[in-house]
Amino acid sequence: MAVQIKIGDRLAWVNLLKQDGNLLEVEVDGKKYEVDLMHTADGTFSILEGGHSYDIELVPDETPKKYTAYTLYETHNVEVIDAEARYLQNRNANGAAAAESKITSPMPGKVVKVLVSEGDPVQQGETVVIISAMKMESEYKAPKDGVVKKVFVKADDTVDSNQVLIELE
Amino acid sequence: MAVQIKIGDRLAWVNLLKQDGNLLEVEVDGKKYEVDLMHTADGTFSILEGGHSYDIELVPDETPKKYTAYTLYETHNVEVIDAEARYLQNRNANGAAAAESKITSPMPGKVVKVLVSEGDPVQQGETVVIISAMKMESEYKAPKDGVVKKVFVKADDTVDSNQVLIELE
Amino acid sequence: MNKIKKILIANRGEIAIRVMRTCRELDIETVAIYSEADRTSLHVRYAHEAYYVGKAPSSESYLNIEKIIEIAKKSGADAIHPGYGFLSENASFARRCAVEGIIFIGPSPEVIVQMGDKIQARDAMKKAGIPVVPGTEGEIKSEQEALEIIKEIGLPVMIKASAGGGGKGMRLVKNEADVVSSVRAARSEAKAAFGDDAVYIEKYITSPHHIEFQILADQHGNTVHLFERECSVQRRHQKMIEETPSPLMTAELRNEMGQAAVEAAKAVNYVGAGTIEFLVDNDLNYYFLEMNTRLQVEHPITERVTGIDLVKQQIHVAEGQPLDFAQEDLKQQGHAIECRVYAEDPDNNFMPSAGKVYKISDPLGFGVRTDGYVYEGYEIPIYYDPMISKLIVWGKTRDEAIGRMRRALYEYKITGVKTSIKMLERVMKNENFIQGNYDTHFIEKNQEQLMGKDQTKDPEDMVIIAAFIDYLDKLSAVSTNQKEFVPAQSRWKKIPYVNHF
Amino acid sequence: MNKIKKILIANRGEIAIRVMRTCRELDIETVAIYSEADRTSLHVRYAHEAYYVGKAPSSESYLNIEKIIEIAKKSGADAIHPGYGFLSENASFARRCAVEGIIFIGPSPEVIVQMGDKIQARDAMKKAGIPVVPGTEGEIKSEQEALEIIKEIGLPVMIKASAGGGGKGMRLVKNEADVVSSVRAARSEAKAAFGDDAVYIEKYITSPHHIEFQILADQHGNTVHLFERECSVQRRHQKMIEETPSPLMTAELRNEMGQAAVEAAKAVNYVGAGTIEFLVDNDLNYYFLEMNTRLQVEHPITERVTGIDLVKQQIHVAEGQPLDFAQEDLKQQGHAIECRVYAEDPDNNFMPSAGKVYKISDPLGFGVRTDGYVYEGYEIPIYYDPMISKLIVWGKTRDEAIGRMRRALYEYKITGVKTSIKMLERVMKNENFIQGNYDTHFIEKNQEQLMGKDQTKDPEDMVIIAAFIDYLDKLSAVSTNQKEFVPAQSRWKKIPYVNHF
Repeated sequence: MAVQIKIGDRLAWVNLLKQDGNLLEVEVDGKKYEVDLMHTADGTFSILEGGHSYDIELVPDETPKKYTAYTLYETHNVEVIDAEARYLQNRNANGAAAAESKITSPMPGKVVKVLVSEGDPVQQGETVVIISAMKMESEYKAPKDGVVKKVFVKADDTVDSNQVLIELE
Repeated sequence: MAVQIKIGDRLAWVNLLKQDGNLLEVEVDGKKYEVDLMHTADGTFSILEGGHSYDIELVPDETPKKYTAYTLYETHNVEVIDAEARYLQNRNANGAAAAESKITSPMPGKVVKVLVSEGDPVQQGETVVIISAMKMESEYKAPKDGVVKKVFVKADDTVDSNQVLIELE
Repeated sequence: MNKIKKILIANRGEIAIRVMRTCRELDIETVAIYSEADRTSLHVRYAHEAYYVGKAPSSESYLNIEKIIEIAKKSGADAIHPGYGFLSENASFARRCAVEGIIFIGPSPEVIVQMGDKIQARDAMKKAGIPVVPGTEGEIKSEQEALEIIKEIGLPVMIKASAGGGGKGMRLVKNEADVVSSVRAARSEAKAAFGDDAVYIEKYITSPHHIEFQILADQHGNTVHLFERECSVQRRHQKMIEETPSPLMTAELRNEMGQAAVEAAKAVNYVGAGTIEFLVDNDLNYYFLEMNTRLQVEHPITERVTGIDLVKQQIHVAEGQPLDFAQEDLKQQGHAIECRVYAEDPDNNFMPSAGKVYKISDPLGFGVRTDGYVYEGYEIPIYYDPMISKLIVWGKTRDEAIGRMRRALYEYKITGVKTSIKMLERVMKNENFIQGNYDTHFIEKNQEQLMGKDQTKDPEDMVIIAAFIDYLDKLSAVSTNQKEFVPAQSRWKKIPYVNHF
Repeated sequence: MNKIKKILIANRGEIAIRVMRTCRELDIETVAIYSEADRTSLHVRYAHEAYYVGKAPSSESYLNIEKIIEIAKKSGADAIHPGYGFLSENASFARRCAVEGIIFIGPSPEVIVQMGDKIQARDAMKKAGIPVVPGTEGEIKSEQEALEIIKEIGLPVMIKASAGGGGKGMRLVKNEADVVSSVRAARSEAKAAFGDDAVYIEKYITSPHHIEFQILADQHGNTVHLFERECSVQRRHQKMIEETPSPLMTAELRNEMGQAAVEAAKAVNYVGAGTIEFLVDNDLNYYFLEMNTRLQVEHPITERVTGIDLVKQQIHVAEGQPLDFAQEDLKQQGHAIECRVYAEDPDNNFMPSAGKVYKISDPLGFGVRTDGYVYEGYEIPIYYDPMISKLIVWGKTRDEAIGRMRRALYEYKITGVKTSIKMLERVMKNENFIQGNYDTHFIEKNQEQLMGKDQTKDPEDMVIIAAFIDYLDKLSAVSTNQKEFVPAQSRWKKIPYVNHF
């Protein structure tokens, strides 16, 4: 699963290629790293890469997916930009996107609430379902006016990325 | 809501009489205290009582409702005995003889040697297993005469505290 | 002689804990006071007793003389230690303590008044034969007087508030055209900050060094100095780094200035610990600047090179004990440096950075001392000083001390808030600092290196990987379908065995 | 002369970090090695580089000479620092380093062999004119020989393993009837522990003091001593508390023993840091006991009173630099005490207590140093030494140092595992210790006070209240019906305002 990570002004693609317990093969902007990574739940990371020992502290921001990272002497602002973030970004950019009739989840999460039932008329921009991922709730809105044809999920369901949640007529 | 709390050999009744935020009125064995109590989720307590400042660290045990409490220089074993705990205690009391036939490790360590096999007759005081922890070896002995019913560990096993090692018949 | 059994510490933060430490060593009970913002501050938890003193703003708590006296009497404290700041140089407070029969650990109210007023202090020093910076004999009465004085002593000059301190009510004047407006500005700033608009004029020393002498005097007429502290690394007239010995100092000058400091203290019948601040120019001329009638923030470097616990001496002097050492018993052993760690953003004009401390790793080992008060999870209040701690190192030589400070700064990690640690580290790598070649303009003069981006190759890709794994970890906590990644199970990722390449 | 640029530290725990600290101060890169149990140990996180060395048992990791040499070559380390324990006194390892062209930071393999064998060491010392404890000239061949020797020197005697250390293979014999069985027992224990059953017999000194001298020798024939360390507070032949100066010492005896220590080092052409251990009886007779050809656990107290960084000196000597000070430049300034903090239960026969560290508060402030390695959440491995850290304090006088140690022990909180902190605190309050009146039997002789229940009135009811509130807090988290109690919302109970009585 590849995501983009913003660090300072740089935007990097990162991808997990292989995992064997604490041994990871990770690609950052096309460069492969074999790292031995151990970490605590509260953000202390010990990474060994090519023999070098890195001690990194991640402090979560109020906003999910954002961190302040402390290394040897440096402080970095870090943000994970995943499918959901891009989806939300695009949606914000284009208003309600194209005349899509299917509402899908861009990333795995848990359904908090479904606000419509089959047969309900909806207006463009009306919130139809709320999904929670990583402590953050996102509202998914109708991309166009229409009628709800089918509801595929209910509250407390776990959803995968690209799973269809609701279909409009 | 009153519960009993065991501290060392003492068993005390404690009851919350009043709460106003961090200001509490608490009764311990009939003695009323007005305390200004602040604490963290992970067990650091600052209590002001009659002007005196008490700094107490509570460390939860593996077993729920049990703590090790650290004060100025002292360490206390503390246990909350509520309705549920009393129920379990009564049930265990009936099976007290059975408990005596189990040999358990009081602390984490590594099994050096198991000296008996299932079906072996043993005499009270006979060493049945040797555990090593931090460069020191301890011998665990049979609490009574009997026959080995079951051996739960073998040499080189890592054991936890309170893990059953051997059961006698 | 009056053995002190219980001391109320009328302060908060690191200095409250510093004082309590020595009290514990002397088996003296300690009484803390705390404002609404400080209920969970470490000084409350460290003390034997603790009492609420008022609302968060210091005017309603740590400056509330009546309430503090009331607590002292209620708790049965024999003595009050004022620390630094707050009421430490407040003569009314010292007087109230005397009236109530409580020992004020500091000099007499009269000396506090005399040395607290810069014009009176300057007068006293001139009479004692201590050199002072050329300037007005007292408060200036008019802008016209200012112009005349300046013609006499020459530009540049410094206009200073008579009641001042901490850089407030100060104006540097380089051109005659600016004299009138600068006097007005200084007056109004002084009025706002201290309620007193009296200002005076001093010759401005180019390339000045701020060097101070620690003195200690008992109630029996014995006065000694404990050598100098070099405090020239300052930002916005606030000290940032101090060291002793001063790289500028010679043995002769040390002897001369030390004697001048002792004379200065004797001239006002000083009792207790105090500090005489001097300006020293590049030609090693020195001028009396002011006297601080209390413990200084930077006292630990003097403690380290002399071995004398200054708080213990303050208490002994307050008890009426004579000093148990003479001038010739005192020696400077090795070299000590102090770095002040502030919750501030050095890349953003030293803007204070309040907030919650996430994690702390204190530097430890040989020759390292920290005096601090914040702990993990502590929310730094917005009401008080942004100083988090002081990091003091000692080395046999100045070079060893600088190397040790670099190592200690590497170990020192405070996350959750911005701190000056990175900036301090850059000073320790600055060539001019390493050469001992600096004055009070050090930060401006070395701005480029001190404020610039570090050239260290930083493991940016490793930070990206760490953030990525944390993200996957949290993701798998909400989604059970996440099969690609096995998350950490415990504090340290617990898997049946640890793998190795 | 060979400037060292990268050092592999063939050790773990506090001493690995201790060595790395000095390396950082000298701008030397550090290479850590770690066993399977130590992936998240602090020395791995502190080093510049870290490599896996083998399974958890030390025989497969920290004692694995081949693997360590391989890592040193792979990482390009110029030198290896062995710390103490593990391979620090292993002559084969020192020899392998020399063969591979890696500097071993320690003496030559020949000296390690010679001083590692107690019989050879004793011979060398006798030849150099250093007094030794009366006893056999070498290994005893038979139980009959033992009986004869004992008739000559008189009972009590001590039977000791020739290859011994750490109290293993030692037997005290008070009655002639026990001689034969004790020799056998010592032999079999020595065989098991060291693979060598050679034993010898020494006169047993009643009321012995264990006093050792630190020495330092360069490659150019300069040898100095850095005064004594008093190490008589021991439990089960393991040191617990050390101090310098020794309360037993006189200036004359210090001078005499110091010179003997220097002579002893010179007699074997010693190079590097080493320690000569002596037994001193109540009449101030002293006898050579053994030489440790490495850094000692208790080296920090010597560093504190002399100001000399011993690891830095070890590195400089290994580089071929001459010592930059002579005997007359060295002085003992003030008094230093070290307490060893073990993960053990002093109330239960010092049983080791492994487990996970919950929280740590390090003592800080003037005159306090800790050298440790565990951190919050760290699981102390069951495979290695139970020492968590060393707490070192300094005071101008012995009294001040004891007061400071008490204060530091008050501040030192390590929860989650049992530690010796409480026991150490009792020693600091023990009248005999305070008087400086103790020998190696101190713990047995003062058992009652040291093991007894404390008389301090402890806030038991407050502990009950704390547990009660934690219980209510957790209860309300699982049960929404719990209306009586409003639980804490954040780290510190966050309510709109803090209430005060």
